[in-house]
Amino acid sequence: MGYFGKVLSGFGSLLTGMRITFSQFAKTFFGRKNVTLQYPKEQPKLAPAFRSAIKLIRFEETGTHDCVACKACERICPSYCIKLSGGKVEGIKKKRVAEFEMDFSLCSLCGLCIDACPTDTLEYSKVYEEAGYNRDWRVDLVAEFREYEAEFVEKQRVIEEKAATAKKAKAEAAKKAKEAKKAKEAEKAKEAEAEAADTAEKPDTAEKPPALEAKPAKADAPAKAEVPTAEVPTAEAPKS
Amino acid sequence: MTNAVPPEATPGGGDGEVYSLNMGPQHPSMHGVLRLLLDLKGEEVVKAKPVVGYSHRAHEKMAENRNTLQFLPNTSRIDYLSGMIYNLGYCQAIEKILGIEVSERAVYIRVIANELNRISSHLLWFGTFLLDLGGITPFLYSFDDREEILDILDQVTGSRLTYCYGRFGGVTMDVDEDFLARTTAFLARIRERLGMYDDLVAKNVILRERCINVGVISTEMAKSYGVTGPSLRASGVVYDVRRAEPYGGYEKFDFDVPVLHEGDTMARFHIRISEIEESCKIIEQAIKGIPEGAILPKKMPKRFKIPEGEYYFAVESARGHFGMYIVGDGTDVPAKLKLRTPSFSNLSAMPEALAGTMLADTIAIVGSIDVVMPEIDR
Amino acid sequence: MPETLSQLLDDSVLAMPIAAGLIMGALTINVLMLVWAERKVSAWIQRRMGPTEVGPFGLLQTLADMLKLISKQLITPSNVDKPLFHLAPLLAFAPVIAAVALMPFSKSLILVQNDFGLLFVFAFGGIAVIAIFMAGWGSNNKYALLGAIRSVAQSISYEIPLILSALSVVLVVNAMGFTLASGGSIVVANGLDLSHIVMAQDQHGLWFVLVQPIAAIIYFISALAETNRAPFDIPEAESELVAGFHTEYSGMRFSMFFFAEYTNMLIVSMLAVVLFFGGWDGPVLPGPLWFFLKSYMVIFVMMWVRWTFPRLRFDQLMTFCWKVMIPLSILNLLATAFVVAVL
Amino acid sequence: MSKALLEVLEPFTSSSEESDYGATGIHRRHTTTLDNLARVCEAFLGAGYIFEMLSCIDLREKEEIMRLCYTFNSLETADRHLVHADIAGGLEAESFEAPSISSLARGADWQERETFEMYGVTFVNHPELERLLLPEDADFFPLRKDFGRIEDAEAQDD
Repeated sequence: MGYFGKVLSGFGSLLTGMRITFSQFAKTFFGRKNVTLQYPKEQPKLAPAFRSAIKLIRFEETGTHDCVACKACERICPSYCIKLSGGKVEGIKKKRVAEFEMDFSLCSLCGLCIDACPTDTLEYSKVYEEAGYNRDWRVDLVAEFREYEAEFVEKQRVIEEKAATAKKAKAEAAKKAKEAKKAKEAEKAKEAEAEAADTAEKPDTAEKPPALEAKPAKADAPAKAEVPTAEVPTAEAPKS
Repeated sequence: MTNAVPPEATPGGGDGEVYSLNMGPQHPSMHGVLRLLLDLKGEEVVKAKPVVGYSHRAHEKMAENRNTLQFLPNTSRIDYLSGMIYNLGYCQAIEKILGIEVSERAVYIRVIANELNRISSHLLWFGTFLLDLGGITPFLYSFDDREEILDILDQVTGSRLTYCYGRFGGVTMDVDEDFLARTTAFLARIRERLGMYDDLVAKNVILRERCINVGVISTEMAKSYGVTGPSLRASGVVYDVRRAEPYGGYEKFDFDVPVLHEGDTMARFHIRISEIEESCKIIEQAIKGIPEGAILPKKMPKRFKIPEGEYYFAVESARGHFGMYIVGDGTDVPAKLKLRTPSFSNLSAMPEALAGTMLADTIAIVGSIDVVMPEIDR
Repeated sequence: MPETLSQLLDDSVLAMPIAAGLIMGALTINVLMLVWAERKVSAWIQRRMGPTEVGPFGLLQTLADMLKLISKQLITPSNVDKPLFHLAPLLAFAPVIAAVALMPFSKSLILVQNDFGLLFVFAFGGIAVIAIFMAGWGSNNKYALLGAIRSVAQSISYEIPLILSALSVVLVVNAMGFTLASGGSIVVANGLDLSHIVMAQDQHGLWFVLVQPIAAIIYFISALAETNRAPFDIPEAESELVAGFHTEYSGMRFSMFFFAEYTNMLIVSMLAVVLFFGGWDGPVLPGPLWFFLKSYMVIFVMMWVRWTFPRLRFDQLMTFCWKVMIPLSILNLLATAFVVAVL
Repeated sequence: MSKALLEVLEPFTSSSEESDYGATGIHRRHTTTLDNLARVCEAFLGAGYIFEMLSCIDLREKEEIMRLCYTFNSLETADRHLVHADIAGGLEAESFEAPSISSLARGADWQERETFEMYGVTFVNHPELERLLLPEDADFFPLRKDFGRIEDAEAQDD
């Protein structure tokens, strides 16, 4: 490839380049297709996993959040942007958060607080136009839940009372069952003495009903502490 | 960083021919906040002195004041262009120290995420490199492609740049069929586009004139400076941490380590383009072989205490060998965490590589080694 | 009946102001359109949309930009060479207007009829270099100075192939002895008269791009370099020199450079149309419209080139000029002369 | 790791032990003195290793030393060697000095500058030992353990 060959092949490569840019030009100009998103007019489609500032989840069952002010998020936060306080609330056993101040201008959206949360009451919000006129961007996350708080406390109190009575009942039932069992065993022993073949069936049938009664009560109590249900009838059914 | 003209930059020998030019940190083509103090003789660079430190954020100090988990969000901010690789690399280091088992599915997801991030980083480099050479259009084409990767990663990690996707033992979120389908579609797209870039850019006579035999880094020089990554492979050394010290499941995948011997800007260009192809190959295999399973271990400790001792783990970032030297003292706060970043070593070779080049080449060479300033300053 | 517009205007005292006003107005509109077109073309090439908000299709965007630039404060950096700094934009601005006046928009629409129009256009083009150098030197800025030095070297070098390729056309026109029917009388075509070049193509129905294809390509490439357009935009290579010679300029002064740059584009493309594409020659539509359509097509190609290629390095640019362009244009000229002599 | 290299290193190192690569990422750990540092470096570079990293650990409080940590790695097969060199000096020590290896491995140039500004270790015979990342007028050593402790900052805030 001599001098002219070089010039010609160089020229050819330039023409190839121009062909490519023209094809792109044609795609936009004649094909009316461009890749721009006209932002304020069109909104971007947010991914389901989109991470923005955190917020407290409003659980459907209770109509409010489930923050128990354990401060796990405050401790894990690498930016030290969470400040919360709270604790014992009059009337109920459960601890509740009183203040949950979050400085979004510091938050790095790492999600460690969400991982750390024992009651899973934190999630990412879908706010993406995060802009403001100053740097002070401290948000009280529980603000929107305040008005529900009294209602929730009342409901929770009722639930806890019921749970307490249920527990009492369960304890009594267990006591009774124990006594019954003892009685049965005594009986069984007596019967065993009398008749060796009949013993297998009888204690089984006698033991079952109290066991059934005790089990749901036991399983329900912690479940309710985590996700307290507003409408109790379904939960009440096995107890009554 | 105050003295505008250091004593050695003043005209030498009294002939008044050498003058100093201060490029950056505010300059259209200085990547991030790099500042170059150039001694010029006409258009020829007599001496180049990089001045760094404008985005120093004390990551190493922060690591000594946070527990291991809290340092996690920092990792993807060391090099914001391949944040995923750094993030997952840090997770892998802690996992190796503590002996945490990572599920097979999480390993595959990590590989896919890593390689997608590598492609996006290389695409960004491609665009900005062309921008440095005055070609504006390829920049937008490559950003269009990169946008697709960001969208794909956004879908699963929830953010576009500073991912914080890894957790010790796995990843935060599982991938679904849609993600895999989109990734497969993207691979087809990027392969087609690479053909286009080849015609538009790599074969272009102007680019070839600008790149061939410009900024040659010899093998000896690269080794002495500890240059790693594509810049080292363009200088004829087959060294890729993924191959040399396989980590994070890379030993299961079949890929080549591209290598060229010219050591010039064009070689570095071609290495990165071939690396995009290799990454595509890895992702393809990972998508094919991704098993079902959990993405995080069921039971995890609350605190990750580093046993007393010294540890060094490296990963291959988009720019080269990223090493973490961790010293543990039995608590969950590292006594020392040194980040050995590739751009730091790569840029330290620049004064020698730039001497004797033209002013316009300076931009091309600094662009071709692909420095990311926050990674240098840390 | 005055034959050309210039003769009509010669009769009036107001001739000068009217002509100047016409040119200024036309050029301003032209620059506004060109900047808009540049932004749109680049956007479409890059799969974007370009300006859409101000006016229909964003047509008024440049007007808005211009208003902004006019209303901006004129900043004079403290250590500049004040006379040079202030004069440079004016000097860049003035010759381009003069050059446009020489263009034959149609057979009768010529503002200034001159027998040596071609030479005048090149002469006015030469003044622009001085303006750029004044701007670069006066700015007291190293980037500006580097840009100015590059610009001078580049413009002076590329003027040679530019003129040599135009000369090939002049040679063809002169030596072929075209006779033109002009206003009832027959004249022998004068290759340096712009309207004669067009008429020579017009009457024989043969555009000179077919006669002189190599000259046309050389002319186009040199014209890109003359107007500092990519891939030859080395004087203002933003990746190394920030903004080159106009780094320190802002507001209206900057927009005057901008104005000159885009008008320069128009001039070289008009000259290309005159020399190679038959000027106002074309069916159905009136002459001036054809003239502008063709000019804008040439400008479109210039934009297309700009948004496709990376930039050359300075020494490569000079090598390309002296080792490729000038030998080729001389060869072309010699070949033309040989062919013309034999015929 | 070749036996030959070990033999070369033997006279210059006071201790040399295997390390569990799987758990620590380091193949072998050596301890040397400041006087022998250059020899050790020469031995590694001569065997085709590259200088990978220089770091420093502030152990002034516990052991009255400033510990320099060098790693050398082979590019062909992963073979990472960690070399310790201690500089004596407690919390009150005015200065810490160590020989520069930047003439042997040019990559050490910047890393030594960084260690200098972060820990205040002066590298003798370094071509231009000045601040790299921090402002030139900075008179503190940020990565020393007694700099910028959170408790101090909190005390200041209060």
